[in-house]
Amino acid sequence: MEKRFVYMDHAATTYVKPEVLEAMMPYFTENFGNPSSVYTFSRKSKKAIEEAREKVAKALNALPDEIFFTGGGSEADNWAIKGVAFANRDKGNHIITTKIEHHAVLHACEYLEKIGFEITYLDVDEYGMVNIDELKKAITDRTILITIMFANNEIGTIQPIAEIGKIARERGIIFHTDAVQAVGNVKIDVKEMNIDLLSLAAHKFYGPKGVGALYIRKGVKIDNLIHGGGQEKGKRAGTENLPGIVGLGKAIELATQDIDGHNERIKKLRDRLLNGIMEKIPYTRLNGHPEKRLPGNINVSFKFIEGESLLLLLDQFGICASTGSACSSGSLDPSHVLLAIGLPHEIAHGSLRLTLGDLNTEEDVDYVLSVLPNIVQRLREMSPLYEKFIKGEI
Amino acid sequence: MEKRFVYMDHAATTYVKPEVLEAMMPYFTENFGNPSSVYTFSRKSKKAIEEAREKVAKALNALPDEIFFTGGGSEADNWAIKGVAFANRDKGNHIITTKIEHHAVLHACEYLEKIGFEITYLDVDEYGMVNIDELKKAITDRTILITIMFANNEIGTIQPIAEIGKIARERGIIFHTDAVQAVGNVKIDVKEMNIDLLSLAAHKFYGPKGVGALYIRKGVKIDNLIHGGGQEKGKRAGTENLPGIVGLGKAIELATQDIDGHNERIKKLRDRLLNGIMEKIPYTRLNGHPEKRLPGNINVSFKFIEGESLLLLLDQFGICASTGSACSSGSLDPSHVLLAIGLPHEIAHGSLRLTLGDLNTEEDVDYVLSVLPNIVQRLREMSPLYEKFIKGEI
Amino acid sequence: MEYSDKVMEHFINPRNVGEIPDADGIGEVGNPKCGDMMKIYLKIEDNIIKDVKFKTFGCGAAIASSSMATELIKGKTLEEAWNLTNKAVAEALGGLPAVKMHCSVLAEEAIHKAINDYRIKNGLEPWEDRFSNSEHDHHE
Amino acid sequence: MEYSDKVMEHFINPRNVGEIPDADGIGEVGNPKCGDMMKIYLKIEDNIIKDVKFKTFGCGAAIASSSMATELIKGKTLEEAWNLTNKAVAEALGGLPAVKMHCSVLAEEAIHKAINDYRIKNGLEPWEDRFSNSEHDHHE
Ligand SMILES: Cc1ncc(COP(=O)(O)O)c(C=O)c1O
Ligand SMILES: Cc1ncc(COP(=O)(O)O)c(C=O)c1O
Repeated sequence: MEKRFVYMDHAATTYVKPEVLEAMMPYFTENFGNPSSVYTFSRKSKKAIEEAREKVAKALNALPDEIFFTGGGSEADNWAIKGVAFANRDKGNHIITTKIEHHAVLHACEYLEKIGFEITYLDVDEYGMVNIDELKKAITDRTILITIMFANNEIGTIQPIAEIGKIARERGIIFHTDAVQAVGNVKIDVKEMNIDLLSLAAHKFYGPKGVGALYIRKGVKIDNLIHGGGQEKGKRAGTENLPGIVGLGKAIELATQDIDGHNERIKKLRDRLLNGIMEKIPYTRLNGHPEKRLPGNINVSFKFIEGESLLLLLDQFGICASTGSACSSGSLDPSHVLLAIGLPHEIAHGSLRLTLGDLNTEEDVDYVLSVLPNIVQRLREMSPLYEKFIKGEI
Repeated sequence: MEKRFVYMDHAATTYVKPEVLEAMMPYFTENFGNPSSVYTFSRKSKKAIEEAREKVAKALNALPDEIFFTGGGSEADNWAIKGVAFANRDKGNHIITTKIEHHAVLHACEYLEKIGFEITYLDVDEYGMVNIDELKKAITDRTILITIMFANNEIGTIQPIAEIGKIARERGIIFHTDAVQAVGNVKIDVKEMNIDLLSLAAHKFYGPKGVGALYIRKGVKIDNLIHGGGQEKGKRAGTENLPGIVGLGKAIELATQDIDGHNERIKKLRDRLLNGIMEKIPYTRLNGHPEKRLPGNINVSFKFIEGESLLLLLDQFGICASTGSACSSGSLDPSHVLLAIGLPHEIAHGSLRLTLGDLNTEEDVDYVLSVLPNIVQRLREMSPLYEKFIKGEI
Repeated sequence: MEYSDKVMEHFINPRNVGEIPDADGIGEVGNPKCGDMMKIYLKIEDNIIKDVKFKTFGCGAAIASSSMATELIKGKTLEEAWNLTNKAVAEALGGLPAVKMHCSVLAEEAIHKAINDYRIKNGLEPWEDRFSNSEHDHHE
Repeated sequence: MEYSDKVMEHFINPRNVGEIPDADGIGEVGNPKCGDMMKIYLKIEDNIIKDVKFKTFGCGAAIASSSMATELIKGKTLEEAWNLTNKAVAEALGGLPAVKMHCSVLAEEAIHKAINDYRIKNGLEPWEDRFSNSEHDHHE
């Protein structure tokens, strides 16, 4: 097969869809007015932002007044967690989260831990699922916040958010979910699911980078993370990222208008790829939940090889992918998510994440299937672990 | 004169220059790779960000390693102030600032005040200038941070930053300056001026909204504001706003390549407009420093009239401007800056800010001069205060 | 905070701007410190408002409220004028932003003051309204 | 963290991959838990490294370091091979990212182990190096 460019890292970031960019374009050089200004010229800016807010609200079944734009997913996560912690300290200092959260949640929690909050990091099972009984047991009368991600960015596992929301609501505890990976892939209804706060980021669903949103249910007590001007009803200061917000609005509209259809298409591709991998490459394990997972997510571990070298060889063939190996990031340990689902370090190092999205075609899948098995085989033949395995030494 | 569109609110926000937008364009749909990824495709993204970082560093005479991108000026201000406060609490809890800071600084300080920090809000003189002796006197051995803006957004007054920096450095106190209005208008050299932290925002110098930067001198102890992924050397989490950062880089390069030439042109226009206003409109006072002010800034108070109605009438003639009247913002008090320089409330309500920039021409100035005096006269004729004044009752 | 077309129309072409040198009743309310002040002049004949003028220092909403309120009481009896509420003024303007509702209150208050000024000058008891006992502390 | 062209070249076309079934010295270092493990096989004649092969489990830098290190010692005396430092390996590769320098250390260490394996098998004293007293705690 001829070499092609195959982008299978949609969970890292997506391109901006042409329709989205088109919607943004007038707001750079033409309608650039500061939405807070008095003159007519700036009304277009204000209107554009309010329309985007309505689109986000609609996508989540929230009220427009409950949507606050941020500079991205990490800001939304930090705001939700620190903002609730600081505003509700009089009620308690205990927060419940999981071991598989994104670092934006984990490190925000660890920061709070350093300054006197108590954090429970729930275990997950081998599929990355939270145990509802353990969650219930973890709740104390000092618990002020439960923050559990909607869908995991590495292994794609989708949590029982509605169940968690119900428990939190019954116990009067604020519930935040990091839905950065879920928006556009899972149907979200913040009212039905009893979600109090929800983070999202445009660049994960074909919107621009550097813009996100936090849904804050009316009545939730939360401090500001960024103080200053009166933008966003006084809750998030800073001149609005006008084109970014317009892009986010357009992108979420597109991403949520036909989730079922989108998922069906992506899942079909994903399953073709996954089945091919499992068939063609021995000593491979699928990470994450077999069914309750994001439609575009594949996370597999190839025994005896290391992920970074795998990525580099895939890159030689034009394939963009990701790994949970520490060697790809210069950190000391492999992905905390893979460790949390119980993978031994050496298996975690051999993980490959392929996340499919709107850029991908059947040809892409077949191309990867024509390339990947050889690459894995080549690395195995280079691997002293594989040698030992073949010789029956391990 | 024929009606025209005259944008004189460049201090609120600017349009994105076509060259800047052009530089950004490839990073939305083409080179959209996540800079943190391993594959070749994302190297363009990483390179683009590092180039932008070098441009910002060059503009400030900083090292690229000292530049951290943020989601805007307000985030940079909040990060600087809260980050330094939390990281240096063991050394003290006292912060010195001024009464005329932007709300991003003031409200961040007020937040810290609520949680146990002590803030000194320095007075300014009638021109908006900080008194160096008062600053010196305010310093205690618990002072951990001095945060004083480079140039004021309302009245344009430029502070003696190098002097303040010298004092702070001598006393071993961290010095932050909010240079959001200064970049592109004043020559900045963070080394020479002994600046430890400096905030800037792209949309004030013909770059995109929603992106800014914080310069952090090597060695300054500062906590993160946004925790999470390892981006920005672990100091500011979140997938980088790639096109935004590229735009910021291009914009700061353009804005600082010929500050003298730019200022000369803008000042000439500004002075033509200011002189015209002072000549044609009686009972007018200039707010801010007569010389040490931003080249494009005019801030005047017209006695006997209120600013919002003035803006609305200017808007009828296509002129975009701003006011410090509370009536334009729905807040209770007029601008804290105008009050701090000693204006009585009723005079502060009659203020008009015209900020000139690259969009403006001599024709614009002449047009404003043909329209503004009549508008002021019209509002005065409607004003019971003016009636009293004419009748000698006040 | 955006003004209705009606507000803008009255702001740009305010009716009844001016003074009545020999006014029968004058009402002045508001405080320039707070950014708005309104003065209303009435010419009254046979209990009917024959003419009305205003001067206003203030924002767009204050000027539009003055204009609309004076239009609404012109030719009316004093009782009818007295009963004009700020809500009616705001409604006639197609609504006012919440933060600007006080401007319509100012108009109601100014009319009441002007009517009572007339009544007192003519030896009549001033009528009592919700502002009677205290200078309305606008913005304080 | 970006690799030099030389690193990429050696990673993509690694020299000396494989086993030597009747090797005279074998050195294995690293730990799969930490993401890298390296095994070096030496064929030695008259104190000269006649052949060398490696197998590596690890990242691009680990594989490139193995390839470069084996190239650098092929045909050399044992003393020369012993004196190959990790820095020399990294330099020959046009540099390694700071977080990847340990990969070149691994290569130096594997060569030392293989040489000492040969010496011990031949009844010689093993040479002492900076790794002698402790299993090099890579990543721990
Ligand atoms: C002096 C000053 N500081 C901070 C800011 C805040 O910047 P941004 O609105 O981009 O967050 C502004 C502008 O709004 C400003 O003029
Ligand atoms: C689950 C999850 N949460 C949070 C984030 C952070 O979003 P951002 O990088 O846009 O700040 C990401 C993506 O990076 C994510 O996948």
